[in-house]
Amino acid sequence: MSKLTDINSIINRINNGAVLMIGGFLGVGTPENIIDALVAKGVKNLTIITNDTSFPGRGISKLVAAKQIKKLIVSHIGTNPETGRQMNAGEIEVELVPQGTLAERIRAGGSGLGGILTPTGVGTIVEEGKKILEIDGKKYLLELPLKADVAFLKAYMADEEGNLVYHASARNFNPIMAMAADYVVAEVEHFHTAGNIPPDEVMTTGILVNSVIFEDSKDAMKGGA
Amino acid sequence: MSKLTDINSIINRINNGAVLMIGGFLGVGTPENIIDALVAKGVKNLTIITNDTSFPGRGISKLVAAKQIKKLIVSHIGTNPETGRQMNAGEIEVELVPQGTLAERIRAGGSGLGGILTPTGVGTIVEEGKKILEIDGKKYLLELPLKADVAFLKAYMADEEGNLVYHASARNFNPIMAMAADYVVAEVEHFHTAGNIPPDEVMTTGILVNSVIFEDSKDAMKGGA
Amino acid sequence: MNPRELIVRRVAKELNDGDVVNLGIGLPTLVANHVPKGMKVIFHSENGFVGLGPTPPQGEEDKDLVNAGGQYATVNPGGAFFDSAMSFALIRGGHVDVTVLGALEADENGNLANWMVPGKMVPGMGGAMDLTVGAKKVIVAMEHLAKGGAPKILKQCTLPLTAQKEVDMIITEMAVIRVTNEGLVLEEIAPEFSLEDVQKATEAILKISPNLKKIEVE
Amino acid sequence: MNPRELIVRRVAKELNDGDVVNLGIGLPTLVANHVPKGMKVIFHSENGFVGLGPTPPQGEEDKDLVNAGGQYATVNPGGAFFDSAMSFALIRGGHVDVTVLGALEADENGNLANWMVPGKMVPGMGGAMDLTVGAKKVIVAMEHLAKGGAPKILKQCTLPLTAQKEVDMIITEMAVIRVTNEGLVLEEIAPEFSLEDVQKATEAILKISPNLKKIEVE
Repeated sequence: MSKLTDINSIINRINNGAVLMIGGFLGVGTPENIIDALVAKGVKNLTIITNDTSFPGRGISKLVAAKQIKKLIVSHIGTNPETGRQMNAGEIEVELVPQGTLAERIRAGGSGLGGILTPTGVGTIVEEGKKILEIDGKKYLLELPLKADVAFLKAYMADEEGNLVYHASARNFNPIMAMAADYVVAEVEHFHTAGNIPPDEVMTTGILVNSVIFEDSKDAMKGGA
Repeated sequence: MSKLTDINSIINRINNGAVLMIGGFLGVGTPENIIDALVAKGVKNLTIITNDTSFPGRGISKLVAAKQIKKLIVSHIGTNPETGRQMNAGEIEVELVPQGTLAERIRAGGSGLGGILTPTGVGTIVEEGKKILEIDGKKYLLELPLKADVAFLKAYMADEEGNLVYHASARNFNPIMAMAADYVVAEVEHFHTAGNIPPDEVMTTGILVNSVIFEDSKDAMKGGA
Repeated sequence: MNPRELIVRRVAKELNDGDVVNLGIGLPTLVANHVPKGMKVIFHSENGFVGLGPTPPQGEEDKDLVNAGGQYATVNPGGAFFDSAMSFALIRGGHVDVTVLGALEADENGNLANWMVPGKMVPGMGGAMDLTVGAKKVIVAMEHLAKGGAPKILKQCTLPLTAQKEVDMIITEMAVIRVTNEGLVLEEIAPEFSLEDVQKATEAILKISPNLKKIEVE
Repeated sequence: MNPRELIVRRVAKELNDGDVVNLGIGLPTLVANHVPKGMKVIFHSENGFVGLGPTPPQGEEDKDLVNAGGQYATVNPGGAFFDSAMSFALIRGGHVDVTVLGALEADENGNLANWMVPGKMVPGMGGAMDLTVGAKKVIVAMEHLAKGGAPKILKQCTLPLTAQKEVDMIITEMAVIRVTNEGLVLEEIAPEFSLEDVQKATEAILKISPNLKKIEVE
């Protein structure tokens, strides 16, 4: 039974108020076709966990522009001025998280950890409201796990089992988000029958992936920088 | 400048009392030639962080048999009766760590984390002496990072830069130990010039690896089950 | 049918299509031979892969490919290898649907002991503590009585625990028992035993399910 | 030589053969063009690889391969891609030898502020906090004065910090300053400035190194 799925049946699952993780770094490794479908559906009050809000017209910024986001959990919004404008206007809540802490919190969510201790953010406003533990004379912040209802990934290639292979720097947050959501969807450029990806080369095991959306690479290229 | 190194120059670095991480699961993915050289040198009072003590005559069990180990940090010793005998006789100290906790402690050591919170071991003797934190009504143990002076890895293939590729279930603890030691040595079956491993296929980046020991696969096969 | 065969076949009936399953060393390993026809189950091997397949034919072993017991193994098409941190992230993170483990003792609170007998045998917990805490469903598969005839299903475990309140089911050659907040519920009983036989072989008090059935296996 | 060029060339002299180096966006990125001849430096890109190479020729871009600023990039032979958790494990775990970052402010305690101006500009910290805490050597590379002429090297940062007591060196077009437990030590000075010029442009009191030199670059 192949995990190849129609994009509409996936988007139908997403309701107002959903908590979504979306892969990508400045739009590279972001599932653009899925973003477009979310914009078309017009779901509102989303909480989005992602690294950044990309550049205007690309990736997460399309959801910002369409005012579909209630809360962002991100490390950086500087490349998309509209995000800053909405934040300053009180239209959108932004939780800024150091990028390495964001990655570890997502990984912890997917790994059943109750949290991790990181030195990042000690002595800065990032420590506000957080438990500080001292281990061997050094201070660490207790950072808590993140989970999502649905993770939307971008991969280079998938097989029927949902095994994924990423290409170049488009890997970024995708593999860890695959672990941290109740339902995981990957948009891919290439699709193979089961067993065509050698088990040593799989980057995300198909047991983590519920559905695969296949878009030909011309469409995916539209999202290029 | 290639990282290919002579095994003797590596073993010369190892002194009595060293803290070593050694890859492998029941001997699979363990650098047998390096173990043999450690036995030949006869360094004593080693602390060894590894998953298990393998089967008699193989992998870590050779260091146990030669009484070179002061302390073991492992998840399992049941497959090598001599380890249990030495433990019961007070000749060797054994810290038993749940396998997933062992993996996370090593990863934390290599990742600059001060510790991780795991539900594993709550309500068991594993929790003795550890801080227990309650997050959202669930109890977690605070487990602390592990680091080593030297990590000895087994990989399938390396290049001059020290990039590593593992094969099948011989991967196990090797990639995380590569992050957690001051000096990292990989014993490999195949060796390539730089750039012959595509950057998407590298499993451990060469920036983590100091030296590569090349043994032909016939020798490596001697360690087979 | 011999007792171990019955246990293994009954455990297999607990598997559902698409499940990711981790089988402990020994008796639980044999469950893999009885996956119901037409059903696809993916076996997770704690040493670092999913898609664990059957034992390879002699001469076709890969020295780098073993199961969690260190025996030569194969990987099925669609499988994937990963490192130990990922293997246990999958386990602890709830990505394994079912784990089947043997036990020295289990009790009416869902506790389980299977990794040491103080002063006698201390093999270590290996992956058992993570599996018991992390898997969505924990099945203890064991013979009902210890060698020597002592009960192993107790009011309270006497040996050091593997995990606290994590066991969902206990399957033996005598009975299928569900662990509930109100204690142990006897759901199924083997044809050759009476209710009295089972209770006598069990230290914990068994509640009898209103739907009590005979154990049936294929 | 224009001021930015001087800064970039002087920073490059801090690199050692075999170093793993992360360059921040903007001015620091240009350091890559001045790695001393015969020296091999491996550039780490926070978005998930080591072996960051030069900008690709037009028409040869790979849509999946960009640097931390989102610009098309290349990977050198011997490089490796990984996910964001590994990328920051490398950073936080001390596997990056040198990080070069720009700053809005730096101070005599080794503090650094470069990620927000409350009420005005809040781009976010991105990877800067992890890099500053994790890299073995932290170099702030920036113009000595803010636009408008206000000092940026202060007794105490006024903006929200990126990290506390982590800066090792500050390199500007006027000076090379080392951060020590006894405060800021002026190690090198640009030929066209006097000691007085530099101190006047710096709020923190500078100690003068007994080995004070002129900044020299290739």
